[in-house]
Amino acid sequence: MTEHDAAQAIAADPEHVRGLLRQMVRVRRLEEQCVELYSAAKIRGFLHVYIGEEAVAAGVMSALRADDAVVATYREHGHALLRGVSASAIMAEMYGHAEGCCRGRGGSMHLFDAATRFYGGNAIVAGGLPLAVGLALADRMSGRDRVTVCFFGEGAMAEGEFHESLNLAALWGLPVLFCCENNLYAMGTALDRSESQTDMALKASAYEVSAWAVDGMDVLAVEEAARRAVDAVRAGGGPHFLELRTYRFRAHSMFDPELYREKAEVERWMERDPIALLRTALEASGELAADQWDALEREVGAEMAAAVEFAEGGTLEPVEKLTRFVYSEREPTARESGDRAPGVRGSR
Amino acid sequence: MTEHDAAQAIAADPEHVRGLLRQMVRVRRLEEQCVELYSAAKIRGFLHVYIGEEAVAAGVMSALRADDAVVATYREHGHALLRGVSASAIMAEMYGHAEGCCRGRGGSMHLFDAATRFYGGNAIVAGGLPLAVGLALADRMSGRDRVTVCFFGEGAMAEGEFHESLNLAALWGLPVLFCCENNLYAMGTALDRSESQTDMALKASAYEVSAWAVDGMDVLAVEEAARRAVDAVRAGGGPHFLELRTYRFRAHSMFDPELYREKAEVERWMERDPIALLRTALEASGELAADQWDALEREVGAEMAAAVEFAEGGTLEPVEKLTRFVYSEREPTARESGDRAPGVRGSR
Amino acid sequence: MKTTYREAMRAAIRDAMRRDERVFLMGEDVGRYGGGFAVSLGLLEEFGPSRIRDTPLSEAGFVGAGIGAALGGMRPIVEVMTVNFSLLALDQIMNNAATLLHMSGGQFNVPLVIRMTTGGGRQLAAQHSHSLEGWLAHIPGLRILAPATVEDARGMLWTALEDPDPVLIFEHGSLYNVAGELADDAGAVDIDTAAVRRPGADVSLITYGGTLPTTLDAADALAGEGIEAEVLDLRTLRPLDDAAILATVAKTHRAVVVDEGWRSGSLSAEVSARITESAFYDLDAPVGRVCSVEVPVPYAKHLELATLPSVERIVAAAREAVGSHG
Amino acid sequence: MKTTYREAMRAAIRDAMRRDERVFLMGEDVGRYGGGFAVSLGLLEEFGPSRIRDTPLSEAGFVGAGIGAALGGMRPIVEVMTVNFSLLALDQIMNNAATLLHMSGGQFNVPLVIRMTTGGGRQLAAQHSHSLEGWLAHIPGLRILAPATVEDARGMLWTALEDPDPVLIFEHGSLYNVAGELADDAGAVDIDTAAVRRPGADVSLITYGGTLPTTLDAADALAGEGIEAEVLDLRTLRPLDDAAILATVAKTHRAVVVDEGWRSGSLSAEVSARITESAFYDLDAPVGRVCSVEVPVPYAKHLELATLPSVERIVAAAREAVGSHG
Ligand SMILES: Cc1ncc(C[n+]2csc(CCOP(=O)(O)OP(=O)(O)O)c2C)c(N)n1
Ligand SMILES: Cc1ncc(C[n+]2csc(CCOP(=O)(O)OP(=O)(O)O)c2C)c(N)n1
Ligand SMILES: [Mg+2]
Ligand SMILES: [Mg+2]
Repeated sequence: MTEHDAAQAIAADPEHVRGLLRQMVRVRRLEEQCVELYSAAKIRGFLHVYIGEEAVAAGVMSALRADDAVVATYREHGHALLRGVSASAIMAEMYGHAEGCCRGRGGSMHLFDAATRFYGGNAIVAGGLPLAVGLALADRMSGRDRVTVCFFGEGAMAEGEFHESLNLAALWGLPVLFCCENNLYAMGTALDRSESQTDMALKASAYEVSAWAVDGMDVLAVEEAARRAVDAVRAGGGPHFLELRTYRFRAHSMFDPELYREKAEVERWMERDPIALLRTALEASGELAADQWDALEREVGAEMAAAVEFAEGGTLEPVEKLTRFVYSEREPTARESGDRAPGVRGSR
Repeated sequence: MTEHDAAQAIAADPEHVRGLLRQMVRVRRLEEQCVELYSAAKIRGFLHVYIGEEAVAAGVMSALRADDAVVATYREHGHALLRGVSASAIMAEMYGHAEGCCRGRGGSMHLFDAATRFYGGNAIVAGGLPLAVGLALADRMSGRDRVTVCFFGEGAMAEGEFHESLNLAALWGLPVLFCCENNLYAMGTALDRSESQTDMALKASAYEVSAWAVDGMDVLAVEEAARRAVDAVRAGGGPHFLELRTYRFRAHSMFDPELYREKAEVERWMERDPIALLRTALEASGELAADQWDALEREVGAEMAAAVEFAEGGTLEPVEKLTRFVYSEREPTARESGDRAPGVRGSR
Repeated sequence: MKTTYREAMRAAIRDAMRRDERVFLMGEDVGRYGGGFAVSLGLLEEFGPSRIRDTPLSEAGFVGAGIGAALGGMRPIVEVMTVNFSLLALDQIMNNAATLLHMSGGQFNVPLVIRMTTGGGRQLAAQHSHSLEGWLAHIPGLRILAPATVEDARGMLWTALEDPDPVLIFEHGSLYNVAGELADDAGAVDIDTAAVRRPGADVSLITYGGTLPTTLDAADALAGEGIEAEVLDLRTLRPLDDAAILATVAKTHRAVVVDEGWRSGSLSAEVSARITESAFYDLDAPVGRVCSVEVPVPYAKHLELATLPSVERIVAAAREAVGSHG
Repeated sequence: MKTTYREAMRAAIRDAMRRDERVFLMGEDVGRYGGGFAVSLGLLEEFGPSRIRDTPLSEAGFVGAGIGAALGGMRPIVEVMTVNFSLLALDQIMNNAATLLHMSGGQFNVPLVIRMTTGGGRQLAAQHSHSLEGWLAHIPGLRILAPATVEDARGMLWTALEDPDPVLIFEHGSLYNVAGELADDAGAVDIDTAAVRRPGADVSLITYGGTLPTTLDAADALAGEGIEAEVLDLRTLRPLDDAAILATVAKTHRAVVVDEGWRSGSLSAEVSARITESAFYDLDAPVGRVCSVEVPVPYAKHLELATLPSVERIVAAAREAVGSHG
């Protein structure tokens, strides 16, 4: 978006734009907190942070309806949070506590939430795409106008499961929005060493999917594109694909020595920090006074502090319950009922 | 090819063009024989015939050098024969005899031959493509200017292994010629019910692979395109892709009731029988006298009769040898030698 | 009424489609072609292309889409033409279908049925003759069924569709043409228990699926020698019906497990280990195993026959068990 | 010299690359990143990007390409970052690598080595904690190795590369940082035999890979109670060294198999079945098993610990075996 466009968007609805800023800050603070807690060994396993990419989740989530579905990757704290999973439930999950959104069984890479139709937290690269296709198929067959949004990295596009999913969705005209978070690296592998075709939108359009690329550091641009795409998908326009050009400011995971890229490159991208960009634009428009920003920071800080407190106060799932949820708990009448709420079970 | 082009090609080298006709007739007669033998229960398992598609194998094989490699599918009798595997070895294989090219272990779907670098006979759809990429990688890393040709159906292009293979070959600029035998059906599934993108050459070019489509019923057109592509690949031009537009005149396999297509459609395509087309062109050019055709038919007939006789006279691999070739037979010095001929072992 | 295994399976699918509009069938060539093994022949005409859904060649894609559709409230029956191609979908099966419920702390169950043809015996050679159902029974979160009779072909599907979790049904290719008597009102059957298909007191022959007929033939042959074999059909390979296994062993004190998987790491190893663990002191002989020879299944008929479990090998193993003295 | 398992593995790769120019390493992030588990750190600098070859995320594609390259005369080492992702390549592994030699009647062998990290214990949760090496040992045509010591990490690779057939090497993630003494001239080791890591006469503890250290700890604990356990490291999971298994059982008459796979259908079932088959009358107690609990491995530390084999569970199983009277 040009500065002018941004100024217009801000002028049209400053409250909404401040809301987007807040969403990005929430993700940023949550993850900064996570990194600290990882160092303190409160969080373990793999931890992949999204810092630098917040505009993508903030912009796309803002375009969704409550009954839409979201499928994400192992770098999904931001998606979960902005989809509506509470910071407390996320944090408790990373603590491995029974109060976590998955009762401590999932951890950082496997956040799930039935209430917000958040289908993970999928740690097999590209493994979530077929699920998104299936969720959309269910909507289509049931005559519902819901949209399923699926996030994945540009690295995932080399996988066969990407290919099969795009083809299925396009062939059947299913209501999926594919969101490629192109942060230029898959772990240490730069895009041009993983894809013969480096224009990801072009690659997607070869499946006859409407595709376009967006500046993924500009939350207003992301939101606008997502809204256009979601509307088109919902209206029966078949699957759409967005390439969101972004960058991860931090290492791939907590174990990454970052040998594969130059500091200078990272610094260049940091100049386009999505939070700083939007904050500056709001300030330039006179729509973010110093005390508004301070309040925002304070409120978000309090939210995250409360989340940590909640997680700290959590409890451990009893070891005797280890094998719970390997299979569903079947009500005695299950065989007869047949009309049990499908798909989602409130077995907690 | 226009009639005019065909006439020119024939005039330039009538002997060569009659050779192409002979190759197609050899495949046709071999397979007609197979179908008969299947009905007589001499051949069992799955049998997929290539009748109608002979121009593809004949044209492409003609463009190859003896040290090139070929990877094919389960519909590969023609490819094996025209690559140089004897009709006798193929027939004996289908009889399940020890004299078969795979000692009876492979059958119709798994013809292999080390001498002609014929790497199968692969019955997992798209499963041969990664092998072709690897064979080409070995050539590239060894500084050899060999080409690997890989055949597959248009149905295979929906598989993830297709996608991963095209990307790898293009990314690494490997010497592979991908030959898509687009016969419009994958078993009973028509192309437009299996691919959102029905232009297969376009689909391939999205990987940054040079791709073009050819009339697969015109052996001269196939040969010319293959020669151009093989030359380009050999010269270091990276992978190429040919879409060969063809049609299978018979059922998918011996078990197919052919419910999915109209007789009229089959008949329309049969008017473009590649053998009849070339024969007519040769005759029109005055380069195929009646006695030349008769001789060709007679010679091919004799070859196939000899093959059947060879197979009939074959023997059964002793049951005690059942577990042979699960692992290589290791010479006692194997651990020390290290410089054993790689890849191909003459363990028979 | 007389029916074949194939027809029973088809009747089961038709019945499920009529009963519950959330049910649909999806897979390669299930529609216009009529199914790779003609199981779904005619269903397209009755239910239309949305519910009898032909898919492209994309095993990972459409199995994964089945998981997604199940999460989205449908009751998909996904047909993977044969188990050989299911290797392409194993990531979706093990990493998604089998784990989502647990990973999500009980929030997302996957009410999906996957059907596949399995087994050898038809000269289809190494890439088309795998028997992997016992091997797949290793995976927690799945239920694995192996109908061996027309009743089970008719009855297991509905029960599987009522299961809130993923169920894999394996249909042995050699069974489709087998005919049997089926009650006119045949319907759902339980999928929790093993069944004694032939009572006997001298030795237990434990098997399932495609090797049940062979094992019954072996039992007949043994009867001719005065050995009364009890034949237990496992029916469900995961979870195993331990009680039934231990009951037959408690009765006969001798057991042979028959299974078309390759011997090492086969389901028969698991059954043997369980018997040893729980009934060691009941045993009068070591548990025997009759499996496939450990070789990629060859095309030639005589070699293939030598690979697969046979009446002769079962009889020999049973004799040896009976001849042993504890 | 003191070295870690990771360094020993790296030295083995470096050594192989130097010895034979047909050898190359290919996989996701083996080059610039230095390897998902830092095994190949520094090798790119020495050997360059053609021989230390980063691949896209395409497990089926690059494993299949490794098979093709092996057919083409190379000696590829393919790294699949972890066994969890190998499910995406299983078609290539089972249908191609393991079958080509046989299907082709002995014409085409596949001299390929595939390395993968395996196992749990690092709170990586359900999709990143599988222990599938024992399960994959079901497949004829493959050789499966599980180095558990620095000597084996250093020595198995070269022998595997000399094998004319496909070899899978499983490196347990918890072993990489384990340090041990390695002879300065350490080199190739045999890959045919199991090794007794601790002699003892009272009970045999049979294990491999990541559970070897745990099992040795359990043996120490048992020694404190006066029970002398013999610890057998299988080293090669396919083919199993039956002679070594039977020898230790002949000595102790009691065995417990320890294995991180899920219990049902685990390698331990196979070992148990074989012992029963071949040494039934030697046994003074049923063969015990200590495996992972049959659950997708959970993230929370206490739940994960409860899932995996532990010293306590091994000690308890050994005590039970010793307490039994045959
Ligand atoms: C199938 C599979 N292969 C490998 C991995 C290991 N891995 C985890 S993340 C990752 C990189 C993915 O890159 P991309 O898709 O671009 O997403 P990003 O991490 O950049 O967000 C890799 C190789 C995995 N989790 N799954
Ligand atoms: C992975 C896989 N899935 C399914 C099959 C069953 N099958 C065999 S051939 C075939 C159709 C392939 O069509 P296409 O690639 O167009 O080749 P064609 O048979 O037309 O030559 C199918 C579905 C298989 N062999 N492998
Ligand atoms: Mg990325
Ligand atoms: Mg086709």
